[in-house]
Amino acid sequence: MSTFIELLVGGISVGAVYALIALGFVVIFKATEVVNFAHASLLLVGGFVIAKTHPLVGFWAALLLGVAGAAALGALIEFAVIRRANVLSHSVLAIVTIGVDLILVTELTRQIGTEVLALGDPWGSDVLQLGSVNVPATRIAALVSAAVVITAFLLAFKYTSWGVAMRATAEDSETAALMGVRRGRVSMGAWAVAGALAAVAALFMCVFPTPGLDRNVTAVAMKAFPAAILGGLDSTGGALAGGFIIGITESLVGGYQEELSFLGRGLGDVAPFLVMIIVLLIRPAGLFGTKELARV
Amino acid sequence: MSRIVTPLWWVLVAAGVVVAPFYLDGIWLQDGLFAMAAAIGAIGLNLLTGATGQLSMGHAFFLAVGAFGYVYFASAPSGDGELDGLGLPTPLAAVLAVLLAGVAGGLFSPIAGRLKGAYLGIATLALIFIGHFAMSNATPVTGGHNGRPVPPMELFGFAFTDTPEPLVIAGVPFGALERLWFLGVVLLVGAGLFARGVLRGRPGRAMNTIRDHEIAAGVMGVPVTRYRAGVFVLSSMYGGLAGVLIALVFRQTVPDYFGLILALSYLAMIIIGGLGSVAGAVIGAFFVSMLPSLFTRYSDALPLVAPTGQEGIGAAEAAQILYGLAVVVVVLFLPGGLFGLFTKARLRLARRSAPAAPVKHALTPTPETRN
Amino acid sequence: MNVHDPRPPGASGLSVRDLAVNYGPVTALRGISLDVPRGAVVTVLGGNGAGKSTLLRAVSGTLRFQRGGITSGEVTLDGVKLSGAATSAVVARGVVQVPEGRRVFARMTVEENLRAGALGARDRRSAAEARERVLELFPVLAERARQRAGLLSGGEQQMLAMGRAMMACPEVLLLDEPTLGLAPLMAARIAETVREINAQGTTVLLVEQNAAMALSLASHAYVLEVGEIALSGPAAELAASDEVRRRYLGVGGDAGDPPVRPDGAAVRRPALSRWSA
Amino acid sequence: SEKATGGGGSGAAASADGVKTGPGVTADAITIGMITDLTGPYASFGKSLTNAQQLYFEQVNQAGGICGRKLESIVRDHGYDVQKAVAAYTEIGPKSVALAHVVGSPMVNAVKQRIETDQMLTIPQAWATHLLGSKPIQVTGTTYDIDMINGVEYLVKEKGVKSGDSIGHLYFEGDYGETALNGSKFAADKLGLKLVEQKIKATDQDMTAQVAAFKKAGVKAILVSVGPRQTASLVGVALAGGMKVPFLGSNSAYSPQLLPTPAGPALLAAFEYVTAGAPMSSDLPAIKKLGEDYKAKYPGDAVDSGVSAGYTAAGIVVDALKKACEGKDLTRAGVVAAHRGQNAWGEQYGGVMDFTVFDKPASLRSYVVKPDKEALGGAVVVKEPFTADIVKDYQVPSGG
Amino acid sequence: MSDTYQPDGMTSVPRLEVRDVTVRFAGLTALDAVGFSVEPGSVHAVIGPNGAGKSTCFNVLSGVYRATSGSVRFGDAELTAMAPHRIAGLGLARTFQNIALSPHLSVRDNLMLGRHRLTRAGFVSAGLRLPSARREAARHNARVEEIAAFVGLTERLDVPVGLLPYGVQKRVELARALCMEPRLLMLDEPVAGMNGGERRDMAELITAVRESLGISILLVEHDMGMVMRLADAVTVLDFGRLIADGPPEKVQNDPEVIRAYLGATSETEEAAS
Ligand SMILES: Nc1ncnc2c1ncn2[C@@H]1O[C@H](COP(=O)(O)OP(=O)(O)OP(=O)(O)O)[C@@H](O)[C@H]1O
Ligand SMILES: Nc1ncnc2c1ncn2[C@@H]1O[C@H](COP(=O)(O)OP(=O)(O)OP(=O)(O)O)[C@@H](O)[C@H]1O
Ligand SMILES: [Mg+2]
Ligand SMILES: [Mg+2]
Repeated sequence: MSTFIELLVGGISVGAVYALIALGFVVIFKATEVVNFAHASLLLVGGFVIAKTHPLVGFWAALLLGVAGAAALGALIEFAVIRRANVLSHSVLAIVTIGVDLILVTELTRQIGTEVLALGDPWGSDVLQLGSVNVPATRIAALVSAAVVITAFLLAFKYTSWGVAMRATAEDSETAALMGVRRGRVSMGAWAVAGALAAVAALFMCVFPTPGLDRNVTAVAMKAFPAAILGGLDSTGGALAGGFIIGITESLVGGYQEELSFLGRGLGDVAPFLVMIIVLLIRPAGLFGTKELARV
Repeated sequence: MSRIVTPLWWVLVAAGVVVAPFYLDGIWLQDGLFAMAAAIGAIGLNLLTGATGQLSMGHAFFLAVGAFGYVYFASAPSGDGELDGLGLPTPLAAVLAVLLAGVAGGLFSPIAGRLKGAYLGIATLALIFIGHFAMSNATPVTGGHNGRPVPPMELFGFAFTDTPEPLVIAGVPFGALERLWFLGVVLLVGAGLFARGVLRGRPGRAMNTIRDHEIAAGVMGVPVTRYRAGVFVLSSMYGGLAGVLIALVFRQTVPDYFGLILALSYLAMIIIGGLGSVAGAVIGAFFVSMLPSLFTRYSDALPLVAPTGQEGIGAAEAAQILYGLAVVVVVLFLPGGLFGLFTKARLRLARRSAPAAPVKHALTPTPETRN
Repeated sequence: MNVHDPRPPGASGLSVRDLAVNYGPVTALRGISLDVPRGAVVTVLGGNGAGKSTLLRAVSGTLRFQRGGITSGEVTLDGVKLSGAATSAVVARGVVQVPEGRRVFARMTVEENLRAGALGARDRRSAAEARERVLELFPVLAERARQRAGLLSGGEQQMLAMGRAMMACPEVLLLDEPTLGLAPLMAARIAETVREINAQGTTVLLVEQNAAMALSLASHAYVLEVGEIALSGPAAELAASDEVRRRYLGVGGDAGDPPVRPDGAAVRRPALSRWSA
Repeated sequence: SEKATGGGGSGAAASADGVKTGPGVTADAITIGMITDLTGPYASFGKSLTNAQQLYFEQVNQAGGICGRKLESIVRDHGYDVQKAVAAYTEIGPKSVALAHVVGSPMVNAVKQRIETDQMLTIPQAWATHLLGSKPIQVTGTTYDIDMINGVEYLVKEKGVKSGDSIGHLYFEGDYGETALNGSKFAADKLGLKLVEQKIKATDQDMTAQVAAFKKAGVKAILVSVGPRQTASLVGVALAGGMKVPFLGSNSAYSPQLLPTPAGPALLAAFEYVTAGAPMSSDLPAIKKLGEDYKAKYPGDAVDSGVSAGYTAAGIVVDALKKACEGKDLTRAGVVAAHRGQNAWGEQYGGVMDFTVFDKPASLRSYVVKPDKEALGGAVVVKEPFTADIVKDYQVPSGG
Repeated sequence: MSDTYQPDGMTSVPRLEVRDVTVRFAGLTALDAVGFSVEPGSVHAVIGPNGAGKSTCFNVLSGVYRATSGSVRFGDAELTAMAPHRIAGLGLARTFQNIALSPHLSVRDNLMLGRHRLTRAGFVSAGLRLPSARREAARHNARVEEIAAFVGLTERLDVPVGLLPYGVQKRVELARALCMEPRLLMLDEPVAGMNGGERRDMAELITAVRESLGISILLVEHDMGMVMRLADAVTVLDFGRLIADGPPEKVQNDPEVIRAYLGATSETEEAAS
């Protein structure tokens, strides 16, 4: 039983990290209806800046720099690419972000080389004892950050005109412009925000219990895709739920690997995707996503 | 004027293709074969993503099904009982492998018929991971992580191998690559013509309308869900055929190869070449699959690219960056892809040579798939 | 009836001078000059593809979204140049357009659409007032406040588009076919609304296919044909013209009349037999 | 064309000095290929290998070359991509007499058939048993399973693990992990231990769930056959969670680059690994000299296990060539035959290898090594090479 | 137009019978027990204020929406449970209130799509270009050209639809529906966005269709002049309920219809004259 709880808690805490990444997808999807496959490179930049600057300026300042750097890169991608490709279908735009990702990840991994970079976080390998369960302090921090950030976004989308402007632009940028929305600012803002979120997510991805930032970090970002889809690509709360579901699934399937071995080895990696497929079969727009509307 | 030029052009291309194996080194033939296989796969993906507007990020899975399907059907079980196989005649095995890929696509049709856009894209991403899981667990079929050797194709007693008897034509030793070259050309031409027929015929129009206006398509009598699933199956079979050819060229299939990178490169191909057309897929496939080898081989002649083993941007990295860049540039500046550029240039040429001739309307073949 | 009767430049109001617009290689407008004095309702008539929407796009600065651009001439508001400014800057100066074809934000609710309209409003209080006025004018929007706009009927969407533009409390309202697809009663209501908005001081540039209605509202009218101004003059004068009546008013078109194409030529239609095969 | 003459084709010819030559050998040069990873996940390892081998060839050339010919190397990067590796083989294979290293067992597998057809002496930089059993392919030192058997016995003899205890094994899917698992399974069975397996993928980063599982099973020691990052996560999480057991890795589970990261202290505290090759800090004269030469030639580059591994492999190829030269047969088959004639090679590098059999590992002896911040290469010897008693009963599965 | 009009092949055009059709969306009844029938070969108009449920009715008839209850019979076939493509197969064709063409395809290809239900070529025969597929394509292409000529699109056949003006696109919509060789043609606001001249042209076209093909036409339109001129029968909806049904003259003077839809007088026209 205590193993189960430990796995559950572990899953929730990893889920928080996935949720942060998934939230980045969601923000961009809401603002531009583009699935951003370049999110991995935003993660990498955020982490890279933190890793390179913390010995010089200390962790918190480095974190700020990382957030700023990733936000700037996000804004740059929007400005240089997404904005200029406005006439194309969103599927094509998604493929463009793959191209962007390819460029950035190639260059960044070259920069990182084969090193494993430490991020200099204050939590180190501290572990909190919750009853019989051990939880790394970094994961508690991730959970708290995810909860705060996601609540903030839920509120922002609902109650500020920024949210309305963003969604209006996403749907029809020409008409949104007629409402006085500065299209560039809104979607650039969204990309910058997504970049900032990615930097925060990168932080939690690269601190204990993982050894540090290296070129393989981007692979983890893949798991945030089922998280985002499962919750519904346009749902902020869905990102959180999706993150948790993926985190817990992965943790349980990994932890009970022995017992599940009749299903084949390495199930932990496919389980998130299987869960996603099942959810999509029942709810094609994810758990909390809005159904695609159609009327003629 | 163009009535004479066009056939002439084709005759030249055909001649080039036939004499190529007599002059090109193995490595070029091999690159060419990889590109042909990629082109077949890309044509299939273009039917799905370009013409029907269904984003798929799992195309590599169907290549794997084709490749391993062929190996399984064609190989005899290994002596130590570790590897299974049916030992069927190789052409039959190839056909069955393609069908198997189609069946795999059909099994996915509850998803493929109902989802679209980003949701379908990411759902198909699951295929990559599920495929990897299956391949590394079904060891008797796939040989597990190491893959297994590919039995060479044998058509009417003619084997596509280096051995046994050295076949020498016009002083050139005809090994596996030289022989496969012609098989690849035949398969590619066949696959291309078939796809063109589909696109220009009744199914193509239905596919385009599903892409542009799903409801209208239904009301006009197109069974949308069934068509979507059908195109997915067809595109899977193209993937399967590409997989068979790749297996034959590799001579050893390895599960790792059929990963996400491969799937994404297929998307890059159809974007770079031009969405929705057969020629676009072929051009894109050659571009993406030849680029890295060109860079590697000519790295010393290229500025900014460091020769293997030296500091700086390596050939592989440069190729990665360039093809990422190509995707971006094409989308931003060449909405019809390289093929669009080509048609535009031809139009301009035609206009120049015959200024009086009425110019046909050229709408760039970029699909507007916002719905 | 004057073919050209430009008002003296520098007058207050919206003024278009020698405007030419291209979409890539296609020229959509050339040599257009027209004036909308402050407080007036001016209408632009014309067949399909004459360039009416293009004209409004040129004013509100949305041509670039359609890959078009102004090649010569300019648009000014109260003597200050508008053309070349970003759309948001044009909105900031109180010029708001109701685009052709409704263009509601289909995935957002009615309420959110109205809020989006208020993004261009200059202060919060006036937005609240505007909202009240809109809901009073189109009660159905209040009933459907939480419905997704994409699910509204065609006419309801048209009302929403109109209401949305009014949320910004515009000084100059550009209307592109506001009665398209509206029931007669509702079309009359829209006409009434335009009149009312105008009475409260809003300047209106109205593009309309329903020429009868448009001419009854406007003080001045222009007729566009293939990108150029073919006729212009006081609305009443144009309404009386036989040419306009025949081409745009749809009156006197009995079933027995030979059908007329937009270019005025009679059509000779081949017969269609039933398909047998 | 060059092609029509069969340029560099397969037929052997005798050159002016009476030495039979084939592809890769001309009157004045011998070309040796390397198919390596310079841009993929094993880039630093690939770089060290390449550097070390080029250093070796340079030294041979300075000493006059082989058979009056200079050694030339031709390097291709596959970035850990199978297709690129196959392309690389197609390109440089016809021009090379041997492959001084190929990184990655999937890559070797992909071209295995051709290596056999071509009789191309090839030194893979991977230690899976699947690579055994092929005449031209020479796996150096032990395979992962032998290391694990030696390691488990070491745990029992020196780390307090007793019969009846459980031990854990964390391993990668694929050749590497599965070869190691074969060894640990055998040893656990022989020594009365219960083995708890956890399989992961190379992309997994966070070992929390695996630690929980090991903890649940109450393991007394953990074997680690994964990548360095996963090792760091595993050891870090376990120690932080109060799990104080010894960790014993395969030689690919460790990299000195981990020491400056937050995982460093945990690794220093509880981790050791088993390897056939002497660490760079060893005081064997040959290794010491290599360290100095390497630092002189590549002052900026880190020294890791790739340096000695590459250097040793280069030595194997060069010695095979030398012996082949003595036999006046520098064809590929001649080189392979010459190579297979040696039964005690490499004393100076700390391990003796027998090349005459090729369905068994060339050596059964392993070092136990542990991380060390100060040492060259980041590791020092804990236990000199030894062979476990139970190894003699072990039937090595080979790839055939 | 009189009610006695008898098209030659009338037997093949069945009656459309809508009975008690109710459509509910979350919290909204778009159609409330609506029933009417369309006599073979007649032009039947459905009018009503915006949001009355006219398009919803079309959507039910064409299978885009599923009725919550009620039945729609076309001859012997019950339509309410059928998928859109099956309904199309019975010979019901429609145009859309908002244009729903493929902008990148040529007019010809858009029209050929209308032939989908009448043609057979599948992936295999189209891909292999079997003689049967080619013959089929040629035969139907000829018919497409005939219909294009009838609608006045001959010169535009090879132009991508997206480049055409709105009014022409509306005609392409009609032509595409005609290409389905329908037995019942449903037109949703065919003249919206057109000026007087263009409206007359379209009205004439609809008359010609009915005269030469003898098919039933169901028409939704806000242009009362046109409705009065073309329709044999008119059904009036308001808030999803049927408020009047009958010949145009009768409906036009129904006080309920005047209150809900027409307004006291058509004041705009008065003002203009
Ligand atoms: N985005 C565009 N790209 C190219 N040409 C365009 C574009 N939009 C309009 N046009 C062309 O410009 C001309 C004027 O179009 P516009 O939409 O302004 O006409 P309109 O008078 O508003 O017609 P309608 O009554 O149909 O709305 C037409 O010939 C049209 O084909
Ligand atoms: N899919 C849907 N979901 C929810 N409500 C819908 C849906 N489709 C239509 N409605 C609602 O049903 C009512 C009837 O709509 P419908 O489109 O049939 O009106 P209409 O009579 O065609 O009006 P118009 O003349 O304005 O086009 C409207 O209030 C609309 O908002
Ligand atoms: Mg217009
Ligand atoms: Mg309607």
